[in-house]
Amino acid sequence: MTQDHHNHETQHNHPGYGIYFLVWFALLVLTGITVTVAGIDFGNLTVATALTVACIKSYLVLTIFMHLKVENPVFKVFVWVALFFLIVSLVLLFTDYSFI
Amino acid sequence: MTAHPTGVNDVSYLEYKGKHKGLMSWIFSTDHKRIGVLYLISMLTFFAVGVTFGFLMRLELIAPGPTIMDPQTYNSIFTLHGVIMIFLFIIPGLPAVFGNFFLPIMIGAKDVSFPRLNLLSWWLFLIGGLLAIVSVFLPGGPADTGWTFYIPYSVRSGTNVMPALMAAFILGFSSILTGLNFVTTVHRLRTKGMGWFKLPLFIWSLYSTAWIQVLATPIIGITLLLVVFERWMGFGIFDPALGGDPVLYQHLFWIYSHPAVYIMILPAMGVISEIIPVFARRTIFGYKFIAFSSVAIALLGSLVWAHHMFTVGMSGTAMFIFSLLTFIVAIPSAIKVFNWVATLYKGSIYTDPPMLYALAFIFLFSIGGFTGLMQGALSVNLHIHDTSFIVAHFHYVMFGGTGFGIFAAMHYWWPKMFGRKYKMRPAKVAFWLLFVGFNVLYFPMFVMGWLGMPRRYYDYLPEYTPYHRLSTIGSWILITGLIIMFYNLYSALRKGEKTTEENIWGGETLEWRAKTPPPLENFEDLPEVSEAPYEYKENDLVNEKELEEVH
Amino acid sequence: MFPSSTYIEKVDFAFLFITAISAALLLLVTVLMIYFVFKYNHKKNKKAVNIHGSVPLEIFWTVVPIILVLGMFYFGWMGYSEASNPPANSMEVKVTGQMWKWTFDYPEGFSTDTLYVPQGVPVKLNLNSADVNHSFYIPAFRIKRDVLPNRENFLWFNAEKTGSFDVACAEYCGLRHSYMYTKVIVLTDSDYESWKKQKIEKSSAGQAI
Amino acid sequence: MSTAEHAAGHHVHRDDEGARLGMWLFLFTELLLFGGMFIIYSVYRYVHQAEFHLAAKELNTLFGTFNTIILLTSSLTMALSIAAIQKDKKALSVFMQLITILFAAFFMVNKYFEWSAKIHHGIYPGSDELLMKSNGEILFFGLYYIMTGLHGLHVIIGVAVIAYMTVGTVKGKINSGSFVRLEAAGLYWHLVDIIWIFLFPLFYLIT
Repeated sequence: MTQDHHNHETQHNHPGYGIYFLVWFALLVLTGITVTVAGIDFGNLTVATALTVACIKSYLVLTIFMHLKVENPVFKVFVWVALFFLIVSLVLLFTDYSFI
Repeated sequence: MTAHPTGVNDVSYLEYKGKHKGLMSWIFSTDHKRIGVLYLISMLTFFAVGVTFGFLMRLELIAPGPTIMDPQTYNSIFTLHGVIMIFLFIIPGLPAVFGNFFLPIMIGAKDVSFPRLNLLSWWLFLIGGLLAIVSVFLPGGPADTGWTFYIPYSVRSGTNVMPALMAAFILGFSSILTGLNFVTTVHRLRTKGMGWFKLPLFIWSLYSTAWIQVLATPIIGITLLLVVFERWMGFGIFDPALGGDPVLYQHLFWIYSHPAVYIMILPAMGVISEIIPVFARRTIFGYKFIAFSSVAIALLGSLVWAHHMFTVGMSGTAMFIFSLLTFIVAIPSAIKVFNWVATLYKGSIYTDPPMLYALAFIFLFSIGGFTGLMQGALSVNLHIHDTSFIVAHFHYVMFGGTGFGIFAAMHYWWPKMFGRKYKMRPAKVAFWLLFVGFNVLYFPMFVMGWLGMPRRYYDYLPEYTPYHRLSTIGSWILITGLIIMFYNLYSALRKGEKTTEENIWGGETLEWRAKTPPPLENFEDLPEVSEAPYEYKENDLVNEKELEEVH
Repeated sequence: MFPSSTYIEKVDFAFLFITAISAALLLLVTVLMIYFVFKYNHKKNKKAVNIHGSVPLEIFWTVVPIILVLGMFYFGWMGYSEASNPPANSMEVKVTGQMWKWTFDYPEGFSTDTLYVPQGVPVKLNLNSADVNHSFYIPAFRIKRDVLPNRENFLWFNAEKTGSFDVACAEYCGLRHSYMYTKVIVLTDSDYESWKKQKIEKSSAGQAI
Repeated sequence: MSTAEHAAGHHVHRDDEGARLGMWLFLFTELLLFGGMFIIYSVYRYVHQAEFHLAAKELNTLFGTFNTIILLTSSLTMALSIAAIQKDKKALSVFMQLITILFAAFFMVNKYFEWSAKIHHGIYPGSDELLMKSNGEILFFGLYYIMTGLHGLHVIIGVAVIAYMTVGTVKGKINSGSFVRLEAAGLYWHLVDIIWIFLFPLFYLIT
């Protein structure tokens, strides 16, 4: 298998500088959106919006800054396994708190 | 590839001379085999301490009323017994000792992916273990909270809870590092031809275990850390006096600690899956089902934690879901048991010590599993929760299961690891003493528990006396067996018959193709694999004659 | 051995049901194991046969246990749903656990350290802890519920026989955990009424002084 | 991790993908460490909604927003430093790493002022002022201090790691042929960023 291969060059090409700036800009815009939205009272939707935006931001960081997009697919599976564990724990825990 | 230092593969890992000499050549070695041996020594030392505490507890309970110690001592001793046995013996027992030693060899690698990290995790293990021991001698006395550290008692207790918590935190870290090392190693370092379905089943179980170690341990890490902050700086997180919810602590504790139960049992199941085909001289029955059931156990095992909390007053929905999932998690274990028994069918069976331990494992683990089902049933649980029934149940799983699994592994791999043979007769005598003593010690606890004997009791009502007495007598038999077993293994190291035979038991997995004891890089040339493990062919049975001599 | 009540019967039935199935399966596994070890011992059976598995067999021993455990789940759940639904006409007593004793506050305003209840009347205990976690456990009634600070728990039972039964603390609570015993004393209706009267008189007399 | 094997004197072989895989697994443990606290946060927030809203008003959204921008920008510079080293632009890479450290320092200074303002007002764990507040508010501030505190600790560790990498880059140990350690440091830094992406709305924006 991969035992002895000398990958002095990582197998994939990292994206150039431009895409990083683009993502950075998007992240700033999204931050602006959450802060603005937080000022408006959406009731329960406020939290939902804030979390959705946070998820989008994380997705951008994970895929571009952290190179998940170009990594071996097994990395993506790993991330999903970890997230799955966390989310399932949270959901199951809430069966004790919110469905009484 | 750079040239090897000369002689790397001429001498065994035991004799290899690296940069350091003497003790240093061990405690600073990054060789996975030496690290495995370091873990073995430290784990067995802690085990001896844990056994002593257990023995003293049984002695105290031989009669009602105070016998040999005061209640405070008793409470500290059961706490330490739990902390030591769980964090320092059962959790590292198989992955860190035999996993470290054999995982790279069995997948045909020279070492794990991160050898230095591996050494670091042993150091953390040692530091954590010493911290737990040191807390005994600090003013204030050892922690008396039980190994579960339930809030609010763990915030109120005036004893040395902090060192115990820190010890558990550090040990958790050590466990995480081992886990991530193993996952990476299995993904990256399998030898040529070693596809996923050619992996030995021990590797499958270690792989599943490693995932739980990586994902679940941090949750208890942070939970214990929060308790540290509460004690130290008066943070309000779980403390009910500051508005916290003590039940939330229990949830977080068990989100880790239930999967941890599978960290403890899965590798033992893997060992059993190795031993049974070897000593039945035939291929394993249902390879894929056993492999997938390991993964299924790791997955489902993460979803059932709240069955430790059926009496805390959870919502009906939570009770329903967690009880149901608890019953479902029994299925993969049942599948394994059935496949093991089926593997005996039409074999050519040798009853050497490893096999005896493996068979005892199946029996004792089954009892542990079945009594687990009883607790999964909600109404029954409300009666037997927190009684000695539970104590009996988890000792059947953790000691009868994992403990016997560790003993099986020791008898199976000992000659390979050290190039010395142990004596068969004392090994078998020790086995029978252990088996009988174990049942005499723990079975009465089922009965007592059903009759209403709560656990963690320093004293008890007179009607439970006969059961307690019987149990204490059992502990003596058990300890006699342990002494004989360890003496036998120890004297094998000193004066046992030397052997360089590669395939001592006639196994088909890769560790039996390496020299005995293995050289630093395990193999001269990395082996190639072309078929599944445990494929016994008729012409492989030629060393039948040699085997006859061994047995 | 223990006072009969329908709840206790349900718990015991669920326990016996699981025990019976478990015992049968354990026996099956153990007997097969021992039989194989002797029958196919290497001395008698020199040559092993490689059998890689059988999918129908795997399905069989996956599906059958699933059905069995679902049965176990059902009986356990039935008992529990009874234990979690106290009748509306229950007599309520407030129970406070603290290191290391129990206090029972009656609706009539007096309190005791031993629980007295009338026979055949559903009793609902409202549980609360003044310090650390405890657990209120009456082995004879097959019932237990944790007593926690900052959280309201309850437990109910309907004692059908008179007598005196042990109450233990089942959640570890420190030094004298194993001595945190008290009793629940079940009296006939008339005995209970006279006991209650006496208690009320005493407590009002106490207040008068 | 190639030097690890050199030091050990045997098994000389390099596996960059394996090293990254190991790093990711380590990140999961970090993720779940914070995940455990997010779980606690969500339960308490669910139980004490009104009090959490009240308590969050005490936090300064401006500080939070400012710090978010700082951290996002430092993530950008970190990513750029890796891209630079791949293109063999050593000076640019070192510069970007230094900028990242600088931003991290800004973040911590900002955090310092924010915390001292709170402590100055008597709001810190165990303070009389805090103990007079409602249960939900005590829990909120307990979580606030622990979560942002632990995050701050991660920032400090990150700075140390990046500084170490900068030295390595200057010395040439990290170069266009071998930069997996810088990548690993980058992954760590981005994770610290992601955690902040969630901390920020949960503590500062729920007023």
